[in-house]
Amino acid sequence: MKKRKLTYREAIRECLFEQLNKDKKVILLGEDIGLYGGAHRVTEGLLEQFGSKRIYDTPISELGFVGMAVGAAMTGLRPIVDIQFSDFLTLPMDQIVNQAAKVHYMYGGQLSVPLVIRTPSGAGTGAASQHSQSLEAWFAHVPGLKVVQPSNAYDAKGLLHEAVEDENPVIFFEHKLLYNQASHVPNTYYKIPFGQANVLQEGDDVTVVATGVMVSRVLEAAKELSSYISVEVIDPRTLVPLDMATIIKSVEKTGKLIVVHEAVERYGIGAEIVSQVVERAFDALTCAPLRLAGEAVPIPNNKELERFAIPQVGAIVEAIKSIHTI
Amino acid sequence: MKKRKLTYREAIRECLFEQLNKDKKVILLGEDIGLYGGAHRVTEGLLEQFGSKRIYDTPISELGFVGMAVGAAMTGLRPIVDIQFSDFLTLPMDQIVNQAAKVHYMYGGQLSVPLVIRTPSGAGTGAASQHSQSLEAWFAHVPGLKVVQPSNAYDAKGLLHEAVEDENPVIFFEHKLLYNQASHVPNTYYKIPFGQANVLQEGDDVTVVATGVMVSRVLEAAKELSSYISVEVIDPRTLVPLDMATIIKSVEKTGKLIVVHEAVERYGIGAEIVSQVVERAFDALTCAPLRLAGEAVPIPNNKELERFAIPQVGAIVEAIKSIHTI
Amino acid sequence: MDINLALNMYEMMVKIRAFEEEVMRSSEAKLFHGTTHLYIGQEAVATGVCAHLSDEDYITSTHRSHGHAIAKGLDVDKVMAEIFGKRGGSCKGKGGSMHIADSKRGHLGSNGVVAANIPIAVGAALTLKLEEKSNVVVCFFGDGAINEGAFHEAMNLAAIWSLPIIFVCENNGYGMSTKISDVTNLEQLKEVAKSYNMTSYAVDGNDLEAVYVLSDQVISEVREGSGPVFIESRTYRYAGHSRSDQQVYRSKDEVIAWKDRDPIALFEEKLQGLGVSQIDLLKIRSKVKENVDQALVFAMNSEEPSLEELKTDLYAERVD
Amino acid sequence: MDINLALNMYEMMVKIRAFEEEVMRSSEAKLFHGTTHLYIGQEAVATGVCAHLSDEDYITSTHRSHGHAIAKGLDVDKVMAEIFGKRGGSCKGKGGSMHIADSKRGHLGSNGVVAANIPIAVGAALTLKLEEKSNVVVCFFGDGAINEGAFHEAMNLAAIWSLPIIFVCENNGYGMSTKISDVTNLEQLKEVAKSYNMTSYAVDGNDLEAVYVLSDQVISEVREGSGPVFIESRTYRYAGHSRSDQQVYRSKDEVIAWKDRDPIALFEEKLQGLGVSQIDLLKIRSKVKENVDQALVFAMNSEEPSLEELKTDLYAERVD
Ligand SMILES: Cc1ncc(C[n+]2csc(CCOP(=O)(O)OP(=O)(O)O)c2C)c(N)n1
Ligand SMILES: Cc1ncc(C[n+]2csc(CCOP(=O)(O)OP(=O)(O)O)c2C)c(N)n1
Ligand SMILES: [Mg+2]
Ligand SMILES: [Mg+2]
Repeated sequence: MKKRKLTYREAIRECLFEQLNKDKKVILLGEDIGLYGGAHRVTEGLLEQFGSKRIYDTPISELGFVGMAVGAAMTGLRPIVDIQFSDFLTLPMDQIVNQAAKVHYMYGGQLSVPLVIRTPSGAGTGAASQHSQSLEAWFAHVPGLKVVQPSNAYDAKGLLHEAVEDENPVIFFEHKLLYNQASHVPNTYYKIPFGQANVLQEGDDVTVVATGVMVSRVLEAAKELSSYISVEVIDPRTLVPLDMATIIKSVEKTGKLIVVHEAVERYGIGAEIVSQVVERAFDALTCAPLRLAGEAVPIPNNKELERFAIPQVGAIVEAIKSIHTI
Repeated sequence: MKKRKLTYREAIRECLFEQLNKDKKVILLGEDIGLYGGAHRVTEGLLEQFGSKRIYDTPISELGFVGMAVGAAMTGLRPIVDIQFSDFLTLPMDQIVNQAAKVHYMYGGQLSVPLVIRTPSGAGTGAASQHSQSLEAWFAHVPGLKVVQPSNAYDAKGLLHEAVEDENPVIFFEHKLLYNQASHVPNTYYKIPFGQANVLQEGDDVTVVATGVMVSRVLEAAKELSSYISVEVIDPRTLVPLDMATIIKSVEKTGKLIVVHEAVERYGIGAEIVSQVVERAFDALTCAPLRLAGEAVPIPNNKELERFAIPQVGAIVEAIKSIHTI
Repeated sequence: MDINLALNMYEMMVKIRAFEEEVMRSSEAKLFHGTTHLYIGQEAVATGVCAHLSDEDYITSTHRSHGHAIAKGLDVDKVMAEIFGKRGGSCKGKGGSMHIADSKRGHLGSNGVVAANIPIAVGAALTLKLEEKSNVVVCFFGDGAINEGAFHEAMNLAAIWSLPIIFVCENNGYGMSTKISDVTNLEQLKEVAKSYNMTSYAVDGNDLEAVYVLSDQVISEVREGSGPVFIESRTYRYAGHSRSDQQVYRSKDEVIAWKDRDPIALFEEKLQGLGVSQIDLLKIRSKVKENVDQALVFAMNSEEPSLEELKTDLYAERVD
Repeated sequence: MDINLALNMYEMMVKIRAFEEEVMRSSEAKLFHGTTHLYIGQEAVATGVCAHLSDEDYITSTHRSHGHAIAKGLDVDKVMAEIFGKRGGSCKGKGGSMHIADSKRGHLGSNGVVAANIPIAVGAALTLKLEEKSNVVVCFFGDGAINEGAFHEAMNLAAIWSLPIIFVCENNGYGMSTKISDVTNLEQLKEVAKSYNMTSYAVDGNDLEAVYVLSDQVISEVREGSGPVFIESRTYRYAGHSRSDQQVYRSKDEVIAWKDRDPIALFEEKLQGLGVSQIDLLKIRSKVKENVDQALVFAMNSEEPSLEELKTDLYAERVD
């Protein structure tokens, strides 16, 4: 039996289709998501299928329509918002952080905000500093939000179903470089629970935790080294909630940890993972954990500089080798 | 000779006065900073002294006037912006992160943004979830910004002078609970360089790194324990640049590290400090470092819950005791 | 105007006034933690507008929240207890003065971020429209909010999608210390609605009857699908902006002139014209005074939340 | 209109057109990394406005940046090299197509965030006003930007402080795929200025002379202290929004109808009326073609930045 493959883009679209079909409360809001099919072609065809009462092409008013989505969610709808580039989350930040994240708590549990914000992050397209950032650490720092970062098509569909059915605001970080990556995706409805890391490859020598587009790069690096280093590769899938148990179990086995992410290393999510491992499995560590992540610079347009700003397979190989020989 | 004391508020005001006096390019922009003297009375008297060409009472348009300040800075002025509560940094986030932080880099070094954003963070006033956050980790994660967090009046004046004379965007986090705290402040002009941590108390047993209002709480805790635990207390003063050398030197002596901050622990600044110490001084550590920081909840209004959300002296004492006995 | 309705609205105004005066006293006596923004002087606006709303209609409100909450039907006990940060408060003491909500009364929350409640209100109106309800949303905000981008984006969204919402701008002349005329070139704030081709009105916000009559017409039209409407309601706050305000930015004379047009006093005159006696008014005032006294007692006696409650209500569970 | 001036402006328009056509070819041939937003069809706007500006006047620009940059006097070599991400680019290859600036030419930068350049432009105008200069700022943005809060906040700030700035809204009918008429209720975009009591005009953005004449008047007035002015310039982009656009949202007929009113062709007719020969025009076009060919060669030959440059230009040093 041949397994059906879908691209990451198609997997997300299929999930949106299934949700729109299943629950009348689900609506989509965003710029150019109708006829145009979204800046990254994810929502193609949905307007035609579900009509303009479910799919809203918005003005360029991120603060306004995210705020609307918060209000709609508080009153019973389940909006899914599309922000064309995650860099533009800077604009609706107040509605995400001071409103969506806090409504349930600050009003004493009376109201809730079942809202998903889908947005692509990451570099690699030459769009430079204002269209290439990875800002997930900000949202992971904010109580009341959940933060999801699918690294492949299968996860994207299952995690997005979970996100849409969650009663809380979820920031769902897609990655531009993944949209065309295909993998097996069941054509049935399924959910992947939040807070369950994915052990993509088991190994005994080094634990590598990676997120987003870095997951496939780490797998590639691990493959390259497979003849003499046995790498365990873990994708947390969700940053909030974060499945530390799986990571710690792995480090207790390997004694060595590397965290790889695309976002800037300084004050990035790797620091939290390293800190928790150190706090909870200090004695298991046989050497200092390592972080490999984005350089502390805006993403430049030049292709080589852009590549150089972000961990590539070669650097990951080197990092694994270096920690393995300690 | 008696040393002159000023409150943190007065020290900041004195610095603003000195800068306005010294450099015609310096202007102040913010809501109610003129006649009203600012929401926290920091700018009292400055409009009367410098007039409305230097001190601008703005409309409630944080994105607009921060953006203006960016443009003014790019063309030769040195604006100092007042944001009434740091929670409202959510609104001008785009101008801070996508513009101010990136202008110098993305335009290849031609233009610069000598801009200071002064804003009070922190809880303790019963103003609840939308007026009590500590969001410094976000800005510390963004290349191109500098991030300052003065913990006393002396530092506030010296660091603010440095900030205003810096050629780059600086986010200057004041703390509401410190405004009335007085300490010695010279009445002459002086600067404190960025990236120089302050060792407030030397000690041999435990290194405690603390920021903002936590510095005085840690000192109090250290005093309480002074008969049998010798605590070294370090205030980094600036998160970007971050003086890791001083922290690492201390940990090499004590072997034990606690980081205390008010902001939410999860994905907070403590994680970066712990990670860097682990990466650079793993062998010096005699036990796992500890973080003591804000709970992952919005700040509630109720006074006891609010206190409970944030490290207090008692909890700091316990943390030091517990790491000391490992 | 129906006399019972008039008396009910009178009661509402004096209830808000008495409540706020009690909050002011309690604040000065430091009986609770945190700042407050009092609605004294503006009572006719919330009263005249909310008189037309049911529990199935929504409002969103601002930092100056107590009047809106009470006018929308919230129990004064629960509002006072919330200001006191007590478990018996409408938000279990987590919200405090600036964050009052009551989902059972259609109150979607007051908000500490100027203008942030405006897009939220528009979103609620989208829900109503999608569900083909004849309910409406009323969004209260101050003159200062019209300079926030959130206001403009939300106005436009409501307008282009013709949503059932009434924007009520309470123009009390100032945002904190800042004269609205210093921060806008508009002659009348209601003109801002033109950019959205939205119907707009200005009304004397100290004249309860005028507010009531205009809201009656506007809210019925919006219920019938007219699309959004903007109302500028001109009024004044008597107290300082918040607890710490020294009021250097306005003259005593200005305050006195407005107090001469006190919304409650003006309406008392009207009621007397309708034959209501001083005694009847006094009865209402003492009843209300009792309510507020009770609210204070309720708030003071209400339990403190337990420390475990710090971590509850962070994430919602789905219930289908 | 002076004939030399007219010929200069003609040259500018055809230069922008030829440049953009070269960028389109290079993009299709994948000669550079990243997307682009072409200005073809809108050339008369930047040309007619910038004709009145000196290097001491400022502009800020958008994602659709090349035309503004060239009209403001940037060297085509440097603009092309920047699009190619090369060290010889105006921003050393760090900015790319959406981030072009030249401090020596008063170009404060094009911007990838819709409307973000508007408050920045207003800030530059504050500097000019404080320094009592007679220079002005021109802020270019699209129709889509008027729905961003940043636009409204910035308009208001410029208006209340009467700053020397001209807001040039290039209404090309669409923000990406979104018809402006679907996302605003304004009949004419210029009416949005009324909310700020700001003078505003609409002009045929395909008629270079009309743009030139209106800008002449407006910019002189602003130099003399009139305060800000808003110009809606109606025009059309021929190419897709960006490289990946399939243009499903508009009809071929619509595109053809606009091409019938091509700004360059219209101006050629005017020039011929003024006695300029086909040969003269051809000469200009070939000169320009050469410039652009050279720019391409320059860009292709320009060095790649060294990897060390990844970390330079992050923080500025103070120089007094
Ligand atoms: C975004 C934001 N900026 C600033 C503040 C601080 N602040 C609180 S109320 C207020 C003035 C609001 O004025 P207005 O909207 O007229 O309401 P009023 O207080 O007059 O009722 C300000 C500046 C805030 N809460 N939110
Ligand atoms: C804040 C923001 N939201 C969305 C985008 C994506 N985007 C880029 S250009 C564009 C359309 C802009 O339309 P308009 O302002 O009319 O300019 P035009 O492209 O027509 O020149 C959009 C939505 C962006 N760059 N910035
Ligand atoms: Mg007001
Ligand atoms: Mg357009």
